[in-house]
Amino acid sequence: MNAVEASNITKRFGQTVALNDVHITVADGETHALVGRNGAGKSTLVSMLTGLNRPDSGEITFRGEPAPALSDRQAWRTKVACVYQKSTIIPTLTVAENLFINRQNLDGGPVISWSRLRRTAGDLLSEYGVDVDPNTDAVDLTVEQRQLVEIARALSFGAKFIILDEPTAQLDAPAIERLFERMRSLRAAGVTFLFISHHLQEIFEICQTVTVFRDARHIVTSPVADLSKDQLVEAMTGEAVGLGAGSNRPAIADDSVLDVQGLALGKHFRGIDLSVRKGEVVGIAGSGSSGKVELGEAIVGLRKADAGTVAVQGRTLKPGSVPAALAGGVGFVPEDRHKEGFVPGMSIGENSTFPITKRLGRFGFISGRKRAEVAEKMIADLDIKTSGPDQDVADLSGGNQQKVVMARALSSDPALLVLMDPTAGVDVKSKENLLDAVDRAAAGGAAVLVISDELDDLRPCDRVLVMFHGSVAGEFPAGWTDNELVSVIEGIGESSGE
Amino acid sequence: MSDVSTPVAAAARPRLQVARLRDLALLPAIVVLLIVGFIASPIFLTTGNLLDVVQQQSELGLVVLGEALVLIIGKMDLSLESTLGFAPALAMVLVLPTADHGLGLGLPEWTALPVCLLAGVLVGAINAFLVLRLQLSGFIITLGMLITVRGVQQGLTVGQSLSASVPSLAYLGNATWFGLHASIWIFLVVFAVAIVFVGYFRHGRSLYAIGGNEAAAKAAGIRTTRVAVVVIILASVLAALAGAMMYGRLGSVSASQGNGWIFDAFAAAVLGGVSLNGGKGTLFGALCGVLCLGLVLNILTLAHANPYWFLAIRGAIILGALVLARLTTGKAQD
Amino acid sequence: MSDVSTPVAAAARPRLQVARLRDLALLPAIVVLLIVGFIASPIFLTTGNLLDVVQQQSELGLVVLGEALVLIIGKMDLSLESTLGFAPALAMVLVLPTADHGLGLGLPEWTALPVCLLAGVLVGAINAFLVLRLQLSGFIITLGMLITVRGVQQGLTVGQSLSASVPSLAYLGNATWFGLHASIWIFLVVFAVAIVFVGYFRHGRSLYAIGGNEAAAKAAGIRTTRVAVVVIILASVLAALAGAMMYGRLGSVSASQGNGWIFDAFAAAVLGGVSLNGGKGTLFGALCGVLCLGLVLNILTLAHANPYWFLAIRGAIILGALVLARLTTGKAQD
Amino acid sequence: ACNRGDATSSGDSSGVGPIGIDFPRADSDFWNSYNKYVPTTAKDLGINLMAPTNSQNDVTKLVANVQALTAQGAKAIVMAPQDTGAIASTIAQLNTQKIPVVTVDTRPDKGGAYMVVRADNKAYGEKACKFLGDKLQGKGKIVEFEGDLSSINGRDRSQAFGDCMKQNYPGITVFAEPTNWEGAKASAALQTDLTANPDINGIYMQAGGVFLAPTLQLLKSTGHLIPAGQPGHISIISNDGIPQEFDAIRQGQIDATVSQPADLYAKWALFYAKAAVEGKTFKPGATDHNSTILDVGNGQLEDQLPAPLVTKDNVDDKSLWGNQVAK
Ligand SMILES: Nc1ncnc2c1ncn2[C@@H]1O[C@H](COP(=O)(O)OP(=O)(O)OP(=O)(O)O)[C@@H](O)[C@H]1O
Ligand SMILES: Nc1ncnc2c1ncn2[C@@H]1O[C@H](COP(=O)(O)OP(=O)(O)OP(=O)(O)O)[C@@H](O)[C@H]1O
Ligand SMILES: [Mg+2]
Ligand SMILES: [Mg+2]
Repeated sequence: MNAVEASNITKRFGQTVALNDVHITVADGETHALVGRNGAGKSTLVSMLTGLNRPDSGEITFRGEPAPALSDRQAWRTKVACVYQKSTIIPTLTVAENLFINRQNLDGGPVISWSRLRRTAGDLLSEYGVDVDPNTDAVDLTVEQRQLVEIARALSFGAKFIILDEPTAQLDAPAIERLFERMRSLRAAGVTFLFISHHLQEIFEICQTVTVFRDARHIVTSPVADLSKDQLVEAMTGEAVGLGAGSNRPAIADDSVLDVQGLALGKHFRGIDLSVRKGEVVGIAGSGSSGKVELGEAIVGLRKADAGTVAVQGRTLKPGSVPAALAGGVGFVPEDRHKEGFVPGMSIGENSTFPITKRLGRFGFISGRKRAEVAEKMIADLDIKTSGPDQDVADLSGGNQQKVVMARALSSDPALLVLMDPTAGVDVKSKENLLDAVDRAAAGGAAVLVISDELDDLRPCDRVLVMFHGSVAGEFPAGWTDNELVSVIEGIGESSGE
Repeated sequence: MSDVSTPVAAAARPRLQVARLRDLALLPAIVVLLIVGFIASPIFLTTGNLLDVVQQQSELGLVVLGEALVLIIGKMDLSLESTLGFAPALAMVLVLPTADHGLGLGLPEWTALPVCLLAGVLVGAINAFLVLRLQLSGFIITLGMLITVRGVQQGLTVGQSLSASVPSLAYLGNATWFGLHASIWIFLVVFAVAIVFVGYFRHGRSLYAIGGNEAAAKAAGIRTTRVAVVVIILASVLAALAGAMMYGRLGSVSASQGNGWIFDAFAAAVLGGVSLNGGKGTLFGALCGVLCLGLVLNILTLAHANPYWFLAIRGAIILGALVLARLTTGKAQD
Repeated sequence: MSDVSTPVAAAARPRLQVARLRDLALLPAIVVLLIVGFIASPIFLTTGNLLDVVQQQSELGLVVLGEALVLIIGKMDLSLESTLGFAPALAMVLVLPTADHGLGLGLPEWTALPVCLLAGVLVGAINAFLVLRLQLSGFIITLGMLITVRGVQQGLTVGQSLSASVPSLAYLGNATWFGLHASIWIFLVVFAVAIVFVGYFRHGRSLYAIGGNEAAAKAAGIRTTRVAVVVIILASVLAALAGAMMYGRLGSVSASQGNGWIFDAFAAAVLGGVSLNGGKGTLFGALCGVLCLGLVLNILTLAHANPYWFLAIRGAIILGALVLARLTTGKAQD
Repeated sequence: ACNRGDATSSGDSSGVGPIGIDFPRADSDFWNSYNKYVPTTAKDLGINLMAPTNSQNDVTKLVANVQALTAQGAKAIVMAPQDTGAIASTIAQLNTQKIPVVTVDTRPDKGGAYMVVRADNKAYGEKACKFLGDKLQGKGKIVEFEGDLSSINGRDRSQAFGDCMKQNYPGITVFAEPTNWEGAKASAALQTDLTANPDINGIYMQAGGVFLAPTLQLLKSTGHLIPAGQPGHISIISNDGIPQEFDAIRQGQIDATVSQPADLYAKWALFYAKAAVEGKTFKPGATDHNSTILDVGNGQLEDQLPAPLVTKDNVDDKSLWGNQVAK
């Protein structure tokens, strides 16, 4: 019996064909991976499989029965639960209520008992190791917490078929491991998963079957064991694999670009000293609560540090001022692209050139032609999948949106590039593109700070600092092994640097 | 973006209280008003006067309740102020003879109240159709409806006040139940029911979900369109009911009944913490907002504020209450 | 690039045009209005009449421009309608002798226009402080300011219309430049400058970024607070300028000047495609909205519509224009 | 606000009363004049007048104000309800409390007032119609600025003017323009009408305080402001009787106005309120002040004050209230 079978699915959005006659079959009890590059149509398929959208043509059956009517949400929920790529948390409600949205009356009675709801929510959260107070307003959650709440909610339905659309993109390693344990035990209990991720090692870790989409078409479905990683990447990109070609940057110069001294911010971090030289790529790793993102935000002016200084190219930056940082030669990719990365409703061209509008014309005038030139170059450099610089960023797939954010950071040819989780939600090929861009920037003389717990992001770094509970707990020169890094990230390992 | 290290579950009690503070943001302002009122006039703190205030606010209260519900689902309805006059006026022209400025259709007198409420359903349904089905901007559509509905009333009544007696329509506005005006009972009971409904019932909570994130609410299985239709119609019906009560209290329906009320309705709701962006604020807050506005007016009247500076003082007090609420709760508003 | 399914860059041109369609959404409605107007009266399509319409809309136009800018950055300002009366009234009481209902301070006559504009700066600065610094809800704060500012005008003028002559203040409203009313020139030139500014200039574009996603705008290095302060003050100054022009055109400033205008201002802006949620809509659209409202009124006047049904017809036409714009562009609104 | 326990502020606290008064609005010239006459007149009459309230043209505020005034011990109430229907139950209630009511300017639809003090608004419309009709010799085109269609006074004037025109001067075309008492709306309508009909030769404005300045300004800028007596002059009649209208009459810019007696409104309203407290009664018939008390039905008495037509001939008459206020 198949948990779900979709055949001949086609879906268009205006001129874009998001799915072109694709099919997928997920067998009962398996964990099935769906992979493909950004914009391949994965999330679109998910919206069909969960009844949010109707395919233009095609047929979906669950365990042999035709899919319910689109309006019958209750029926859909009994068939499939889902963690969507786009947040479905309601920011104005508490975490507890979000967990039990539209089923707050836990006992089935007409009246909601809030104390019971809170208790049950607390239990559920601790069961999944989510350290969040159920009474918090969801708007106050961090990206990671929000993701964990979504996962806990989806798993709590007791559905036999669960779809996870890039659940791990914003989780740190221990959280991912907890999620996988959870998934394994649920699978043992007979639950079927459709799992979407751009982290291919995760596919090999927990999935039995994999389906690859490329350019809105179905390419292959195969047992994971029968595919090598290279074959998988080839199926996704349509090209023979040439990935991982090591970088050959020129030697690092001596003059330091970034100098951070005694930087401290509340309970997030304290006493941070750091310097990055011209052409050097430095990674900062750490778990979600290590303070690494806050450090990055303090450096680029998104937060105002309580103490300490940040200097770029010898000039001290005004604390808490992004314009000062940009003027001082900083370019950056913020952690949450939806919140701080781009302005929906505006074009790719405009979004990617905000920091350099001064250069696009005189007296504040912006030459549309120059802007289009710059944007087209960036679209080509970063391989952004779009119809052109005038397309609205809001219409791009998640990974392509991330590339626009990167383009914005690179636009000003910054002396210092600060990247926070730069490859979240980006497909393998695009990840290579982004990391190549980082490489090129470093080769061109920029100092780069990569803040991430994605080991792939950190691999090209000349050295990696690990933060733990607000301080630097270790430093590793290039050539570290995954194990030693991860153990320090989790606060159990020896630091080699100190 | 905030702290990663959120306090753990043990801190639940105090946290809850902070979250609730916003609903109570107006209480300090109300206390200040009560003190000022007491200083301004010995009459102020008498039961009689305070009941007068509640009665005077009862019709606005129902409109505010309707508006607050619509705001919570993330829409808005400006046309409520016109419905307040249109609904009872339509009911009256249908039952009244031409001599009393009616249309002389000879509908039986008892139909007046049902027709009045149906008029509310009608206006609400048109709003819902245009806003939800055609997906037009709620602001501009209901502004257009505000003008149109008032215009239709003016056209139907040829600009006349309708002051003939229609007892069935007037009943709710001038009856006395258990020693209190019926309008006071209706106002408070309807509010209490609504507070409990949106606080403790699944369907009530779905209003917040829709206003907070409509796509997410839909994904959670809430029939967002259906709920929105019901809320928009309900708000119109509440305004129609308020219109009938107003007719009962004042004895006539003028062609400008409700003129300018939408400002007060929004002011009361937003003062009480309901957000124009949807998903936020409580009906208890809205209730406080209504009472607050009523007290301000009552105090200014009792204190015989200079008529020429009356408006300025009133505006300044509203601004002051907002700043006070902001400073006491420390929460930003929207 | 390996994509297959996406349209290639050659398709950029048509895409652009589709995106712009929304700005032109009102053009079909305007065409229909022109045809209807031509049928209603042979005078309608004469230059004289159309220039009349433009002149009559010039003051509203400036207020709409201000409101549209404020809406684009995602805020709103209701108090513009009061500033329209307050600013010129303040200027007049400061320069007029007590016999003309002034304060008799004896300020020189030429200071009237600068004082009027400064009054705009003042109101805007208070709004900006309360909304941006204290982070209070823009809607309710500016509603409070609407009441307060009008109240202060009423208090200062003791409710009187000021009809004394202050030539410097009246100049812009009744002068003629190159054979056309100065107000027409001011209206069109200010709009043209603004359209070019927000369309093609760095600081202008930043308004859309702020309204679209303030956090992202900040992260892109835009000084969001500073820009917002400037826009909010500018809107008030435009309203003050419109007030001075209105004084020049009407020869007096009444205590209720601008009363109810904010509805028209919002209607024009939103009709023209400006979103209440910020970040969306063009000033050209807003301009079309202003002209549309003016044409409706003009046609109804020329056709001598039944005064009692005037309002209803006007409302119905606005609703019709909205539905037409929706159907012709196929775009949902907000 | 520290006048605790002292609701009276003007007049003579040992005088008759206390008498409560509500002002209908504070943003029109006519009512402003009335508002200013009230306290001085009260002093003259020896009335203990409570501080006035203001209902801003909103009947619900008026009702609330009346409740507050009675709670503070008013023995009689003077009001000017602009919505004459919606005040019925309030007046009925005051009657059960034995608090007499004097209404000014408007007559409650259901009666019940101790006395109504007003000038006949229908007469305004008729006077204006007759004056313009005769002036234009029954031919031409007239623009009429109608007040708010939902206000009784505006409607009375519109109806009387319209009916009279239809009956007596069928050769005159009337363009009735709804203005909502807004000068800007009137100006725009007049501009449009003048463009469409350059031969317009008469204007009737229902409130000089609102429409005078915008009309003159527009006529000036379109070259239509031609003094009376010269060819091309547009005959204009106004209602209100404010000083600015008198100036305009003197300069020949407008032809006439009907003087709505703000001073007499204040004087006789307070007079009757005082009489009511003292328990006096009145009968229909002529009065000693050049007016008539009528029984307008159901025993409702109404003192109809004279509303003289003011033209160039009598514009300097000292007894007109418009000549008594400092401009
Ligand atoms: N609502 C929409 N309107 C217009 N185009 C859309 C819409 N949703 C998706 N698309 C387009 O459909 C295509 C498929 O998008 P989809 O989100 O399914 O990609 P994806 O495979 O999930 O990519 P990612 O890995 O980046 O999440 C993209 O080109 C996207 O731009
Ligand atoms: N987690 C929450 N999210 C949203 N609203 C809440 C939450 N907790 C409480 N409330 C609000 O607080 C009000 C009262 O909550 P309270 O916790 O006192 O419920 P209760 O009826 O006392 O429950 P119980 O009797 O089971 O303890 C309700 O109106 C509800 O809307
Ligand atoms: Mg996706
Ligand atoms: Mg409890």
